[in-house]
Amino acid sequence: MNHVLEIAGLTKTFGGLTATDNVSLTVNAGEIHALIGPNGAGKSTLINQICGELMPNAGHIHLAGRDITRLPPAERVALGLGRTFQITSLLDDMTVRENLALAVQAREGGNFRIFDRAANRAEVWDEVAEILAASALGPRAGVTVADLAHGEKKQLELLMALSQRPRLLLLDEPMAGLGHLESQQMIDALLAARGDCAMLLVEHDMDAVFALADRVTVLVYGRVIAAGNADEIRANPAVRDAYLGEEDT
Amino acid sequence: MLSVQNLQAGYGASQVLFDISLDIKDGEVVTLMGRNGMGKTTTVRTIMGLLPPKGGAVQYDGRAIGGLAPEKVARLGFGLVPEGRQVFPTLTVRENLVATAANRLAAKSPWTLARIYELFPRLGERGGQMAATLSGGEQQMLAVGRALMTNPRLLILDEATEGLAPVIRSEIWQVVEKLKAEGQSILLIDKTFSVLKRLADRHFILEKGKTVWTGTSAELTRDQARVQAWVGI
Amino acid sequence: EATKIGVITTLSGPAGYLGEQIRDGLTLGLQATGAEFELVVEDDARDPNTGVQVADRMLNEEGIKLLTGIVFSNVSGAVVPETLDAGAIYVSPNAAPSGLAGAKCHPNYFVVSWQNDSLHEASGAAAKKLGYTTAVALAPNYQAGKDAIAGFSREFGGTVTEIYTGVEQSDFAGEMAQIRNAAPQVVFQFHPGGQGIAFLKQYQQAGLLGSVPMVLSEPSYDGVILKAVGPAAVGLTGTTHWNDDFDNAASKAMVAEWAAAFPTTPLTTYAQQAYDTGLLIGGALNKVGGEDIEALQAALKAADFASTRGSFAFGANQHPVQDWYLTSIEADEAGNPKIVTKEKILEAVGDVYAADCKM
Amino acid sequence: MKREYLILATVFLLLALVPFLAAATGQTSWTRLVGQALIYGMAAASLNFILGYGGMISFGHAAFFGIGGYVVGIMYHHFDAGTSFLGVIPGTDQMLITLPAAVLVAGLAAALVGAMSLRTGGVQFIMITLAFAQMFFFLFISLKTYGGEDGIMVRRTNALPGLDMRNRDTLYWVVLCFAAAYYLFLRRLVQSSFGQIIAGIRQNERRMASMGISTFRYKLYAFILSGMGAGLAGALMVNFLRFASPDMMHWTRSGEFMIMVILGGVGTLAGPFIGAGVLFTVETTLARYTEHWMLPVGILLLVVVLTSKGGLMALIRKLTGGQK
Amino acid sequence: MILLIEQLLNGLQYGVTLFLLAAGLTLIFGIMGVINLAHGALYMVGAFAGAWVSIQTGSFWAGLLAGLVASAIAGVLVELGVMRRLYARDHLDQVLATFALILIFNQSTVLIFGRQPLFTSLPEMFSGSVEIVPGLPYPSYRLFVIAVGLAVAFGLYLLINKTRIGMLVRAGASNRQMVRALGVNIGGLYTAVFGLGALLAGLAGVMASPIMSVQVGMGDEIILATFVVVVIGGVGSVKGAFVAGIVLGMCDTMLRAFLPGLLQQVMPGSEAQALGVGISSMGIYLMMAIILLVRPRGLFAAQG
Ligand SMILES: Nc1ncnc2c1ncn2[C@@H]1O[C@H](COP(=O)(O)OP(=O)(O)OP(=O)(O)O)[C@@H](O)[C@H]1O
Ligand SMILES: Nc1ncnc2c1ncn2[C@@H]1O[C@H](COP(=O)(O)OP(=O)(O)OP(=O)(O)O)[C@@H](O)[C@H]1O
Ligand SMILES: [Mg+2]
Ligand SMILES: [Mg+2]
Repeated sequence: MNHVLEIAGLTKTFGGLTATDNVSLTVNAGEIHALIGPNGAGKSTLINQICGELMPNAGHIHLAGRDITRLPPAERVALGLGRTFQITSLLDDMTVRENLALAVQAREGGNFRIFDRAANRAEVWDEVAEILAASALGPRAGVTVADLAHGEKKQLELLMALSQRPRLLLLDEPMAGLGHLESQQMIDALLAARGDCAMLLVEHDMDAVFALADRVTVLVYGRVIAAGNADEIRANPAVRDAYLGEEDT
Repeated sequence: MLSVQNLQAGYGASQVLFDISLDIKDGEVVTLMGRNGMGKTTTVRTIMGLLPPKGGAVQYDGRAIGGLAPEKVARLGFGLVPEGRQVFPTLTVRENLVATAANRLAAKSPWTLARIYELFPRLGERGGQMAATLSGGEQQMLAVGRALMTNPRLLILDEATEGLAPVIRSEIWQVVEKLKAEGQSILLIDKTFSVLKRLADRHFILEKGKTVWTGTSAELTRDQARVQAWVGI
Repeated sequence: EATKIGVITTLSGPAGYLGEQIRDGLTLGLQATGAEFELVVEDDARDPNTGVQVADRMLNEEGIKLLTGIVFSNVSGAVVPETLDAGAIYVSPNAAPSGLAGAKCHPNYFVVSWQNDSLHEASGAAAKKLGYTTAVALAPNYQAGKDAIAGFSREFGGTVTEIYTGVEQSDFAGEMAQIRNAAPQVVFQFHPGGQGIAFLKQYQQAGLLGSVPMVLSEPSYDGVILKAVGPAAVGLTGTTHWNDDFDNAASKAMVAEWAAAFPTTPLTTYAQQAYDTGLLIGGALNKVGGEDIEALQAALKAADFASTRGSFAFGANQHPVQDWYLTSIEADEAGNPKIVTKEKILEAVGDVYAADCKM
Repeated sequence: MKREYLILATVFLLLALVPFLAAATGQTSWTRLVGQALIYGMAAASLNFILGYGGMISFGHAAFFGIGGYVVGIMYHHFDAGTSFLGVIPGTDQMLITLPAAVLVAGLAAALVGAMSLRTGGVQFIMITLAFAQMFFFLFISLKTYGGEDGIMVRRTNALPGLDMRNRDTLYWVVLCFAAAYYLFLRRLVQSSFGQIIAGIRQNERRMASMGISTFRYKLYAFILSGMGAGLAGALMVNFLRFASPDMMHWTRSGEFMIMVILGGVGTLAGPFIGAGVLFTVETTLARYTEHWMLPVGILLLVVVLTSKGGLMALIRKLTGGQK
Repeated sequence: MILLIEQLLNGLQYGVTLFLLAAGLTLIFGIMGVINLAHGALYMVGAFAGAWVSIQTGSFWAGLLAGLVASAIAGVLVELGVMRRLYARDHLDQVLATFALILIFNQSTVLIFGRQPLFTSLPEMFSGSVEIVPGLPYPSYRLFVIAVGLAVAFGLYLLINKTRIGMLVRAGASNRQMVRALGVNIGGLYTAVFGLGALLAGLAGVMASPIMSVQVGMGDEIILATFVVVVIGGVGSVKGAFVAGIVLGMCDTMLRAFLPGLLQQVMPGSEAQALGVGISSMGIYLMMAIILLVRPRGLFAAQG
């Protein structure tokens, strides 16, 4: 039972379309598990089921041994689930610092207090300062999120997710839209975080996947067609055929 | 066909483009390269009339088109595949393709629904589905198809392969190659340096809102070291 | 020196025409007495807050001691106490909420119009007099509507099928079907303003006008309603405390003055009530010759004026004691409806609340 | 920071002086006008908390305003008649009892409405809150005991120990104190931990949920707090006007609150008060000069929306150079 | 039985009137993303223009034409002068602006036509009644209203779902700039759609004028029910507006007609009456609340 995440027989249909078809996989503690597959294979759908935005038609999800299949999203978070979004999703009118503070505050609790001053919660702001100091975003702390560059937003998303101190982090295409430099920074950030939590990584950037993943699961048309370590997957003809093609990067 | 001189633009008070110059000839494939946030998308938006230029000139066949309304620019023969796809979520795939379809420049073999479905079979399978429920990659194909259906003289692809599976990515590159072979002019923005170098005739590199380097693919190879610093490899 | 009179009335919204009638009737009435006056007219937008705000300014800033004009009882419920507390006088040309008619009556509060209940009792009496024994009674589902049906039933005595309509309803097709189904000898309905217009039009369009007679109380068939409804009103029976064919000098004078001043606007009972209010106030001002509130109060109480309705007196609660008449709506030469007075059906009636008033 | 306190204190002082200024200039009705604007400002500010800070556009806010008012009206009615509500709760005219009761009852009503409405969002939320408000409206219109559509007269303002509440200036100052206290409360509220969470939910509910915030509970709590504020304002209004009627909860009243918020500036603390004040002053002033005052008011509102983004507060900020 | 048929027809007729108004509103409100509180004012403009012209000319049909033209012109002017600047703005700004428009329209009507309601009569052709089943004469004008409503419904269905104009309007609702960047002049399109919505409101106004009271503020009363229809149907869905309009019209009429009778079985007459009507008045709101609790986005919510 050292699986952080265990998914068994997860099935989700939209009308006649089966987006995830009897998917089973596990993520071990401290592991980065990559989920790859062609567009429309059902990766985001799977992530959304794990975090509770979609309800599966069948199957089970266990987080650290607890059945969370029917729990509302907020309770899953309390049990240690964090995520980033495929399309960045932040609080656009607030600054980087405020975004982080809210994330920390959400974790710390005491959120029904109406007579305190959020600005005076030292435990929150100290932690935010710490996080920022350790991150490349430090100098941008006072910038409003709407004015951030794309890569910076992605970085911030990651920081916010990590500040929840999750056991398992769901990452939906963290490299999307990033240039080489930014991708490399993101990879470094993820590698640095890998000690703290397990990750389920959805990504199309194969360089990143192969640099990061301990194990890879390949999803095609909602089904798992292969699973294994990076080399096995790279060598798998079915995967090459359905997904990798003749890489010419 | 298109020439941009010393273009300046920005969002509200903040200026993003300071000095952009580029030009595209008929049948040419050119690229715009640069790290994140250097102003590639902003350049495209300004050319398309989605942002008002603050200075400089945009000329199309010798005619100044800077500051024209976007629909007028588009009608001149610009087909945009925008960053972030921006398909119409409440329309079906088919409707997305036909709603704005046109053949204003009377292309001899215009794009049709059938030809698009042939190019992207996945879209054919999803023809009746709302675009909002497509996967990211499917939406990207739709955005390309939608732009092609306006039969543009200049096709602008802003990060058209973002978020696509490697197979699809190569498919798109094949499509671009095919289009190029047919004589389609294309303005390409992408991250995949090696492909761009192979596909395109000429390149423009942006750094902080300025064009800092211009040249052919051959020159690019020669200047690789400097260029890679700008592009961030 | 001219006495300032504050007129707070509803001039905006669908009911705006009522305020207009009151303002114009009041002006003519006051002019007829030759008193020196100056009207300060302001819209209450049918909102108690606005009404009180206006009253406050009139009473405390402009030093006005005499207010009138309110159309709706929810506005007067807020404005009247305010006025009385300021030691001023309020004379109502229309609204007469029961809350102010009984135990809470006040020496400085006068009503020239009528109290709701008596109005509909007259219709009940008329229906009875015409020999009907079964009726369908319709009114909106709020207090005044319920009072209307209760008042009607009290004097009618026969079997009454009650139908309540929605407060903002304007399509009565369903009710028409119910009436046809119930097949009563007579229909009584109380729907003032726009609702009344819609009801009468639809009554005719449903083919009921020729087959089932209808009795109405005066707010449901005023001149403006009849004008908007057109020939569809011909053949109805109404009850009223005044009509433009009354054979007394005051009424005749008023009709003539109105026709001269507003040739295209019908003269309604709202304007007539306001005209009477004008006569009453003007007469009292002439008698007192100034703004002495106590003297003015006494002069008003005496009700010493020639009312357009013939006989007029105040009861114990300073609400009118008056006669009620049966009218029928007939076609004039052009086929348009006109109201013709038939007979007196109730004589010198006051209201039930007067008994509770200890002044 | 210091400057803000200075401005607040100045404004409070100026407002406190209104009765004297009014008396000195002979414009005594200004006391009532300002008092009314303060009360409406409170109601609008309470709406603004969910609307501007929480992103919940409620079109039924007048219901809570009316319910708060009716609590005062009904308690006075029973006090006056010597009867008791439902045969158990005796009436009273003590403000120290009626106001908390009004706040409580309005809060309960808001809990009920919120629990059902908050399952929807966007336009549907606007309409469903309206629907509940309409139901309350029709309910109160048919309550014969409490005057039906004619409303309840409250012959005497509620008593407050040690004060002569029949003195209109005293009443005004009491209202001013409540308004000031409420302003400070709201100011605290939006800066509190809870206020931050609410602001986060407005900007991105999905993100907040992904951080473990069960947004429904927070929104409901905000909705209840806001309903209580409206109830307080309603209770004060009935004391001020000495009258409660179903008009208080007509849908146009909800609209009016919304107009005040938008006019003043959505998501600002002072905006709703400024909006209420300006709307009242303009309406009252114009109504003195023309029966057709609605036309210029309409044109004025239109000009304000078309020319300023963010209402009067944005305009003020622009004029004073960014500061509040 | 006859009573039931008659009430069903009444419900249908009320339903299509609601639909005429709601169709225009849902087009503007749902598809163009604009909250137009002044839609009721356009209904009033149609009714007043129609009534006035038919009084002057004595012809209902001339009035109908005038009402349509006037409301469409008013709609186009509003779009060009006001709404155009508000598309990119917050919903709340739209609320304030269109509220201001209501004040302006109402008071202008008072200035032009005075405060008194206008009189209109039925067109000669439809002044009689038709015996649908033996013993049930039904006003032919109401049948005419039903027919017009159904025809409009069908026409709109085709326009929205089968034409490119419909697609473009829907596309523009979600991403105006992108539609423009693909070469479509969306400004003109929106003006036309707004005009069409106004025209439909005007049509409803003219159709209602011989039955109801043509008076200032008549639009403010009906606008709430219209919004309810739009929301129940699902914002932006003309089909939804149609279904919701009919359902609501039917329910409203049936509740009013039969609920008091049913209640009378269990309680005394007049109380049953009052309670029955009380419930029916709240009926449409109650229904909306229930429907939204089950389907939070309405019956035929657009995707996305
Ligand atoms: N709400 C929905 N209704 C109908 N179909 C849907 C819905 N959501 C997703 N789908 C379909 O389910 C399939 C899986 O979508 P999903 O977004 O999970 O793909 P993905 O693997 O994340 O792809 P990508 O890599 O392109 O993001 C797609 O074909 C998509 O069209
Ligand atoms: N809508 C906007 N408002 C304000 N600033 C913006 C906006 N869009 C972009 N920017 C800023 O303009 C600059 C240039 O952005 P642009 O999107 O043109 O870059 P890019 O070269 O396309 O980058 P990428 O590779 O990430 O797509 C960035 O600093 C960005 O933060
Ligand atoms: Mg995905
Ligand atoms: Mg870009």
